[in-house]
Amino acid sequence: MSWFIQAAYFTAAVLFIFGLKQMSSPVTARRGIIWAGAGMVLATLVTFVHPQVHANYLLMILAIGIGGGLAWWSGKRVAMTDMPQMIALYNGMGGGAAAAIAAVELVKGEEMEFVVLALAVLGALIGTVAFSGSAIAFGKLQGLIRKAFRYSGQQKVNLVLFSVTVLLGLIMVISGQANPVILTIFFILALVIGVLMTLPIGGADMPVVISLYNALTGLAVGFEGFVLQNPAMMIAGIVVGSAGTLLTQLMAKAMNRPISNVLFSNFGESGGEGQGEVQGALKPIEASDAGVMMAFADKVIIVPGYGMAVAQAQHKIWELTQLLQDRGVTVKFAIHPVAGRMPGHMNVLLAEAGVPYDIIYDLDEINSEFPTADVALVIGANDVVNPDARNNPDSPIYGMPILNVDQAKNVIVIKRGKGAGFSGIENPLFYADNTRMLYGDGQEMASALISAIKEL
Amino acid sequence: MSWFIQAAYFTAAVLFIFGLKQMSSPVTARRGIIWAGAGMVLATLVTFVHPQVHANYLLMILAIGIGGGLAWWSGKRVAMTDMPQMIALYNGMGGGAAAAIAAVELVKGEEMEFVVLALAVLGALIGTVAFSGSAIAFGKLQGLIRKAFRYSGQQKVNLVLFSVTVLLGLIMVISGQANPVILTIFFILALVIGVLMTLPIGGADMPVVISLYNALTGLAVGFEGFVLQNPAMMIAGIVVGSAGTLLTQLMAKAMNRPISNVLFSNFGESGGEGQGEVQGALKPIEASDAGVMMAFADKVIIVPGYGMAVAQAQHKIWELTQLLQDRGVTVKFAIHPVAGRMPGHMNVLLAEAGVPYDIIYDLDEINSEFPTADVALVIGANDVVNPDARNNPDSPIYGMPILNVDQAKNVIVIKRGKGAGFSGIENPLFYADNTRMLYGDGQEMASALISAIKEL
Amino acid sequence: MEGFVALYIFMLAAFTGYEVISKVPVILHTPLMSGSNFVHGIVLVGAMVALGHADTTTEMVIGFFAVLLAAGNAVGGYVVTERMLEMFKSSKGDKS
Amino acid sequence: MEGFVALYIFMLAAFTGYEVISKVPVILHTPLMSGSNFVHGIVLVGAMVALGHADTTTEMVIGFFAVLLAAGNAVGGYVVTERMLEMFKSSKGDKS
Amino acid sequence: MPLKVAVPKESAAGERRVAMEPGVAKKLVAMGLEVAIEQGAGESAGFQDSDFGEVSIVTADSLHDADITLRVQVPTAEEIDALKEGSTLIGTLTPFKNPDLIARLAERGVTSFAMELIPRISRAQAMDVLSSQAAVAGYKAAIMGADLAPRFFPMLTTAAGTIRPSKVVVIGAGVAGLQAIATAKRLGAMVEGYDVRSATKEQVESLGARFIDLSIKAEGEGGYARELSAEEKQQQQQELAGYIAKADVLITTAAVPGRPSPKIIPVSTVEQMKSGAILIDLAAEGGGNCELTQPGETIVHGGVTIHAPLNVPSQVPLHASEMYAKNLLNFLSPMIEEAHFKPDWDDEIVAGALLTKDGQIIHEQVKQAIAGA
Amino acid sequence: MPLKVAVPKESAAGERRVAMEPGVAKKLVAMGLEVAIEQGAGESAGFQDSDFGEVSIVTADSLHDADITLRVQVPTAEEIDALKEGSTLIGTLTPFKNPDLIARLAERGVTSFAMELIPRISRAQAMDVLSSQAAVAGYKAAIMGADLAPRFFPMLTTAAGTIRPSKVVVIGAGVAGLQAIATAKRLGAMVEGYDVRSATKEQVESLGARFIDLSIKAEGEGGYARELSAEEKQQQQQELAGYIAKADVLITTAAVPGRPSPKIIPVSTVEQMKSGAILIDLAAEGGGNCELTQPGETIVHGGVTIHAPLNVPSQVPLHASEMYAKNLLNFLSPMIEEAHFKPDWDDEIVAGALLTKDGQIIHEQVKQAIAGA
Ligand SMILES: NC(=O)c1ccc[n+]([C@@H]2O[C@H](COP(=O)([O-])OP(=O)(O)OC[C@H]3O[C@@H](n4cnc5c(N)ncnc54)[C@H](OP(=O)(O)O)[C@@H]3O)[C@@H](O)[C@H]2O)c1
Ligand SMILES: NC(=O)c1ccc[n+]([C@@H]2O[C@H](COP(=O)([O-])OP(=O)(O)OC[C@H]3O[C@@H](n4cnc5c(N)ncnc54)[C@H](OP(=O)(O)O)[C@@H]3O)[C@@H](O)[C@H]2O)c1
Ligand SMILES: NC(=O)c1ccc[n+]([C@@H]2O[C@H](COP(=O)([O-])OP(=O)(O)OC[C@H]3O[C@@H](n4cnc5c(N)ncnc54)[C@H](O)[C@@H]3O)[C@@H](O)[C@H]2O)c1
Ligand SMILES: NC(=O)c1ccc[n+]([C@@H]2O[C@H](COP(=O)([O-])OP(=O)(O)OC[C@H]3O[C@@H](n4cnc5c(N)ncnc54)[C@H](O)[C@@H]3O)[C@@H](O)[C@H]2O)c1
Repeated sequence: MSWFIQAAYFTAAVLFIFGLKQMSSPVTARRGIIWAGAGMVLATLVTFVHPQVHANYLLMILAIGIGGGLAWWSGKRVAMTDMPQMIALYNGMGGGAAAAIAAVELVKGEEMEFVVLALAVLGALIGTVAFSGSAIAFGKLQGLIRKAFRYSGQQKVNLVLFSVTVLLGLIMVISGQANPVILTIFFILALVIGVLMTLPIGGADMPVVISLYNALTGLAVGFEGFVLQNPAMMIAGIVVGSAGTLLTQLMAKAMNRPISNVLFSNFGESGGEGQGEVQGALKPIEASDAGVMMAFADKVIIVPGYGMAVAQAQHKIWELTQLLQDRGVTVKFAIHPVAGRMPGHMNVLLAEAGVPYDIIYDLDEINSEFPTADVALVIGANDVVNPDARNNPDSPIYGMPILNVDQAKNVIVIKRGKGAGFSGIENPLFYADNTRMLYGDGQEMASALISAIKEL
Repeated sequence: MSWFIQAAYFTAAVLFIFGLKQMSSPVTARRGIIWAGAGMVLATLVTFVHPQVHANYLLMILAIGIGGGLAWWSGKRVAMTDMPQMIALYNGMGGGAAAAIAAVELVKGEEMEFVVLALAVLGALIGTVAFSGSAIAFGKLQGLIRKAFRYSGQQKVNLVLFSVTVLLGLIMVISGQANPVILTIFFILALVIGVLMTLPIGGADMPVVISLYNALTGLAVGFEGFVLQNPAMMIAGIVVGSAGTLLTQLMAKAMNRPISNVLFSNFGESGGEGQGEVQGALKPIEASDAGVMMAFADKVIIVPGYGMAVAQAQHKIWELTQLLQDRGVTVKFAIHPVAGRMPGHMNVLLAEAGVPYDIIYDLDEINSEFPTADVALVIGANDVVNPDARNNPDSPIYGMPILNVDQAKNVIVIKRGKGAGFSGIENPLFYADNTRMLYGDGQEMASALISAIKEL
Repeated sequence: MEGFVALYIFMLAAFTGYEVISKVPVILHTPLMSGSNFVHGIVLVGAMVALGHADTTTEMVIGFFAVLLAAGNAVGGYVVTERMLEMFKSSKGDKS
Repeated sequence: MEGFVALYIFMLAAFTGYEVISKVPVILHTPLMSGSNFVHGIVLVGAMVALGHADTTTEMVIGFFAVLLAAGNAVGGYVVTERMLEMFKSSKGDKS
Repeated sequence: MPLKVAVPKESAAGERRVAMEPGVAKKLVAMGLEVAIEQGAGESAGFQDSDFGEVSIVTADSLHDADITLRVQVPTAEEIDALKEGSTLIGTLTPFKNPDLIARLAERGVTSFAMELIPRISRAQAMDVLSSQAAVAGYKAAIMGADLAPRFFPMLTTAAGTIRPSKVVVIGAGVAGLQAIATAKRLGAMVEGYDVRSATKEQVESLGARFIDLSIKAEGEGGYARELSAEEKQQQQQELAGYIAKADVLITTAAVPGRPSPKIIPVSTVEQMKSGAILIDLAAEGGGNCELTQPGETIVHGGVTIHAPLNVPSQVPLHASEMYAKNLLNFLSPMIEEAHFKPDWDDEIVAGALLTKDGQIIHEQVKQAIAGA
Repeated sequence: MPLKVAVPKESAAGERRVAMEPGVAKKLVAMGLEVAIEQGAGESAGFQDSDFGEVSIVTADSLHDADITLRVQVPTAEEIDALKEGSTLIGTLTPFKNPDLIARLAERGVTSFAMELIPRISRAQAMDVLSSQAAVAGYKAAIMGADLAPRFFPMLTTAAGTIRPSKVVVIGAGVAGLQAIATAKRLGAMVEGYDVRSATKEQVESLGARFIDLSIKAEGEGGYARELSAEEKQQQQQELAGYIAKADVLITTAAVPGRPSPKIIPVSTVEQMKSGAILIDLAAEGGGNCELTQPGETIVHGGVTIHAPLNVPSQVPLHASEMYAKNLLNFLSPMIEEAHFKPDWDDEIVAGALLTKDGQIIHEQVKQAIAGA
């Protein structure tokens, strides 16, 4: 390879690494994808003059045009909420490509070193599984495949299939060549494994699984990079493989489930919850997420209730407020007339924390402002933000004026669990589409929000 | 090289990286050095059976015994305060070793690839400079070399010398072989450069310079690793080179001087300050440092004064206190009878922040406790902790009872600058050996301490 | 490239990948997944090489699909990531 | 090892070194400097190789010094670092 | 002719409140009512006649033709006689204390509502005068305690020694008790609270005060306290005495709906208290929580001052009136439809507060009480 | 025979403090002195005779042979005559107000010290009765303000509407003023402070209150305020009036050492104030800061209550006595050497406070004042 091509690949690899690094902070994320994009363009262009590339230019351009064009078109028009399945789709395509590269090299039947052959076969297996698995993930999320496909002994069948496939791979590696029949069976089995692994999984676990396939595709790409002696592929693939693995773990952790749980025994068991979400379920949120949401908001309204008093979270909440104010966010406190357990309960606490009077508003003053608030942060309030008081004539609190928190663009509710308020009734606010539950003690969660924002 | 040796080197490299990673957090630092040590032992043992090693075993063991023995002995008995110069010494030895390796290889005169030769020469240059430079640094810090050696045109002479040396190196690289005479001159010049670069530098800048030489040695080692095709050396060397460079920058930043400043124009100009320290100067400290100090203390006494009131830092101080308490640190507040500007000034503020009464002590109750405190944190107090009131009969505040903060093991003083207290007089506490100044607004510094401790 | 060098590169790249991600807020999980999905779109380069030296029709067909899929990965990954990261555009983001 | 592979290793190792250090409290600056000083004591391995295949007396003398110095670097670096890190021994350190 | 709402000057001795405030007057006018206020009615509360804006300020005599009369306290017999037949009277009419006056209201054909009888359901919180006036009383009790005590409430480290914070104990953590706790806490005292209802533990702690956890629990119906049995009382007194002995200021607010105040502090406990200690008995209205309490008086017993003020809200007349008037407004406005008085008689709030109508005493318990009397 | 220290019951009208407290008594005994306290001397401050422990409790007559007499206020002529010749008297003797009594002390051959004349240097802070009693007065002023006001101090959002916080303005941010600011702030009021000394801006803000920044600055010697010129006064009054008009409670503490209190609040300003507003004039002792102030009285002018209490520290007698007694102890102890009274007459503190000795009036200014009178 010429010095020039090598240097270009090297640059691309560096750009990818820095791009990914920047993507891991909200402040620089946008710059990150642009850097990585530049690396990609550079690497692609340079490949046209790669010494091994000597034919099929037209086909190549055609394929890039079709594949890229369709992807562009679909990527541009997909709704924000459908992003996960698109990621699955594109990821599967990458896995497929890696597998196809392996196929070409294996079909070619050129002599390969033992290690290289092994990597080629391994990459083929992983890439194919990621391909078919991602396709199924796409299908399920997109609603094309609806039924959760489950039967007893599933795990065992998968294990047998997997063993056979690995065995076939071993045969090829040890024999030093890829018998076309074995190769075909090998690929078919790998496709089936991907399908069978993914079919039983429910909607809630999908993001984790997609992330896993993403890491696998990265690995496959890295392995094929070794096969093709292409360092840009090698490095980008491995970096993604490693980063993706960590990310999968983090995502599983954020869902409060050990990764093994997601991966094996409970695969798919929470499918029901996934469905529930659509009808309005309690949707938990991480403090770090909630923190970013508020940090990038223009206007935040904080609604404290009895729970803030119980948690003695007033000082933290004020610190949070100051942090947000420092970032230019407008923060207002909305005090309901009967929040807490005595008249003026919230006032006493906010005054103790040093919240100035001029950002404290009562119900009449603030209620019209909720629709313009990006985030309403409800901390330990319940009855006073219960829309049933407005909407449900059968409710025991019907007729009580409430803070119209539900009209804010996003609602974050801090409470410890499913505890009811003073009146002991359910609160539909918590099930609303725009509501996320931040479970935990008020003071601890306020601290967590503070840390999250400080980290930005 | 056998599979076995390769694997051992690989393991050593991994251990080094993880060791360094652990060393960058106070919690795991001790484990880190042990991991790295294990890597070192492994790599060293395995080298005895390295295929290229086929002679001089006795010499080798002798050299290791002498070098290692002396280093062990000196490392064990050196006083804590003399650590920096020991690091310089050992670092210089590493640089010398790298240069010596290059010398052996160059003297051998075996055919080398262009790149390899270039790396060998570069490593030789860098290693030699680090060697002689570190030796001078050691000499100066140890007090062996006392005079700051400076003359006009210093920079120019260094530049000329450097150019000549590089030229000689180029000649060798381009000619593809190392003429013994040129090689000798090359090494001598490199030694001289190290000496001349380091001589004019004053004590205060030394740590930064040592860190720089440390990074350089790392680089040299890495380069020689390429020459010897030894991946453990390669990776360890480059990792240290890169980490050392960052560290040098961080250290320069912590001293509030741009690195270029330390390296060129002002090299040595702050020598005077270095001397001043000995007689008792204002010694600044970083919040992160102060935070760690308190986090690992058993007992911290906080002494608030008027400055805490001005900064309205009481809430942050209470948060800091809680953080420390969570870590098992005993925290007490010491309130001087006339702290602030009205009777009970501090009480009002601490009560506002919610500090419970039972950790608030007055002068009579707490004064005997200072000698047992690991850290006394003075925030915005001045007159009430002025030892002159006790020691200096000429002082206008002589006879006023004071808090004996100076008897604590470490004192951290938060104030904005050199502002005097109510009485307008100097405070010798700030110049005491065990005092460190944390300059900045009380509230901001308290926040910074909080962040520092949270990061642990 | 000899096996051990490959191993070193693998180790270092894996470490790099891990470190780069290690402190990422939950809100970035999905964009980051998408972004890394885009990065392995570099498989396009490999696919182009595979197609570029494909000789038989089988090879060419497989190679064609490889490039098609890889291009989809790269382009789709970029577009989707870019769109997701739109939301961090706010000028306020640059403050801290 | 070909040049570009070396460059890749260089780049990745440098990146790794940088990332590993990037968030270190000031109090650890000196111990960390000392610790990395110890790590480049690995030059001992190179010095041993150099001495181990030294043939002429000159080579042997230089090689001998190389090993001597390198051993000093490694051992001294370890001892000093270890002593400095003593102060983080407190059992409380393990809490957070 | 629009509905005429009258607000007379309160005639009860020592009553400084008034059943109107400028903001509420404005809202009533906006609802199409005619509002007439007696000259100088607001003066003792800190309102000047001119503060009321567009409202007509009239002499007492010109109020007799009003359709709705708003008062703080129950009117005297003469005042009742001056009310227009068929008109409406709203106030804290304390029917169980003044059965004869209620009977007279019925006779006069006046429709009357007692604000304090409004059921304490969520929807009625905005009309709950018990809560609003108890909040005032609780705040004031803490201020009185600070004023009467010979000591500082907060801790103070000064050149002349360190002043230890006062210890304030609050018994009965209802609306008033919690407010007293919060206020004493603000002033820097070390506050402990006690109540028989176990839900109050969390509430007391939510104000940053300590809860005194005795073995006595006495939850009654609907979250209110029930009366204690004799043994329970005995035990409570004993356990409490230890805490009370350490108090510098003791504020008692314990009450059981519809019963005389429980006597929680026997003479023996008072005698264990420090000299210079202060006892503020907010329960004086119901007889007081201390055996020595003489409602309306301040006595000193062995160095302990026992202050048992009556009608405490009237001592913070401006804000107490403001809250009371808002309660009235919230009660009245649903009954006004296009400037006409059209109550929904079936509504549980209206029904709960209604005393007399069409010449009859409607309220069941009141009727029984009057029959019994 | 040990030195005998006597503490009589205060005879001045309304004085509830006492010049001793148990802790100080214990320390004096530990120093080898004999301490005798008049029966019931501490009662009005909240101390029982029994609280004083080992100290002898005696009748007034048994105090006449004391070597050192400690008092809060200056004794009456008869009390002076009863003092032993050559004995020592320490108290706040207000020599400029009672020149004749001082002359009498000199005649009787009593060595006397006026605590309030101790120079206000750093070392003497622990003996500074002006500071300690001003701290008490400032605290109490805020409590009195809260007690007299017809409103809540803090903000309160309740079902019966939102109560806006009271606005408290404090004029004169010396020791008392700052303490009043802190206390009102604690109670939740919105507090503004004003003083002519510019250093007070930071001090007021350090308590979380707002500083009223007028164009008048008047730093005098040693950081104390100087008297203002006529124009300055005029301007100050005008600029302040706007702020005062918005105040619910106004606390004035302005004083200039050795001069009558500055009249900062003219009648016109009072007339601009809200009805129901309260003015607490802590400067009453020196004539008051308000033109309408009648020292010792409470008057109402156009809805504004002007309360001008005298001897405010005596209203928090227990802690005020405690601090005063500690001030005395800190002053006395350096003068006691092995249970003998051996003052260092050259010490600036001793010299500064000394009024009479060996039959002479020593204090220069006092001598002049008496000569002038
Ligand atoms: N203000 C008054 O004068 C007064 C007087 C009496 C009654 N009330 C009544 O009290 C109610 C007040 O409403 P509100 O919204 O303030 O409170 P709420 O309806 O009682 O709800 C409080 C919520 O806070 C949560 N919580 C409790 N402790 C917490 C902690 N440590 N950290 C985080 N969350 C915690 C609880 O959920 P989890 O258990 O799941 O955490 C609960 O759902 C109204 O119904 C009102 O009528 C008011
Ligand atoms: N308590 C009383 O009753 C009373 C009354 C009158 C006078 N005094 C006198 O006041 C003094 C009190 O002593 P003290 O030790 O409390 O205070 P101090 O001696 O006045 O010292 C305050 C220190 O705080 C620093 N500071 C000011 N603002 C700050 C901020 N925003 N952040 C951080 N630091 C800040 C200042 O240094 P920088 O400017 O460098 O930051 C200053 O050195 C005594 O001399 C006492 O005699 C007391
Ligand atoms: N549902 C609503 O909207 C609403 C409205 C107002 C009040 N409330 C509830 O009602 C509770 C009581 O209200 P209140 O303040 O009018 O009560 P209250 O004035 O009747 O009684 C005061 C307190 O005294 C306590 N007490 C009674 N006997 C006692 C004894 N022997 N020892 C100690 N304490 C004793 C009671 O538990 C009560 O907390 C409030 O705390 C609140 O939770 C509810
Ligand atoms: N050095 C020490 O140790 C020490 C001890 C005690 C007090 N001091 C200082 O002395 C200051 C004053 O002490 P004080 O409280 O006894 O003062 P004070 O009682 O004499 O006066 C009270 C306040 O009134 C202010 N004032 C005077 N004329 C005014 C006017 N026309 N308008 C507005 N304000 C006016 C004064 O500036 C002063 O702050 C204290 O604040 C303190 O800083 C110092």
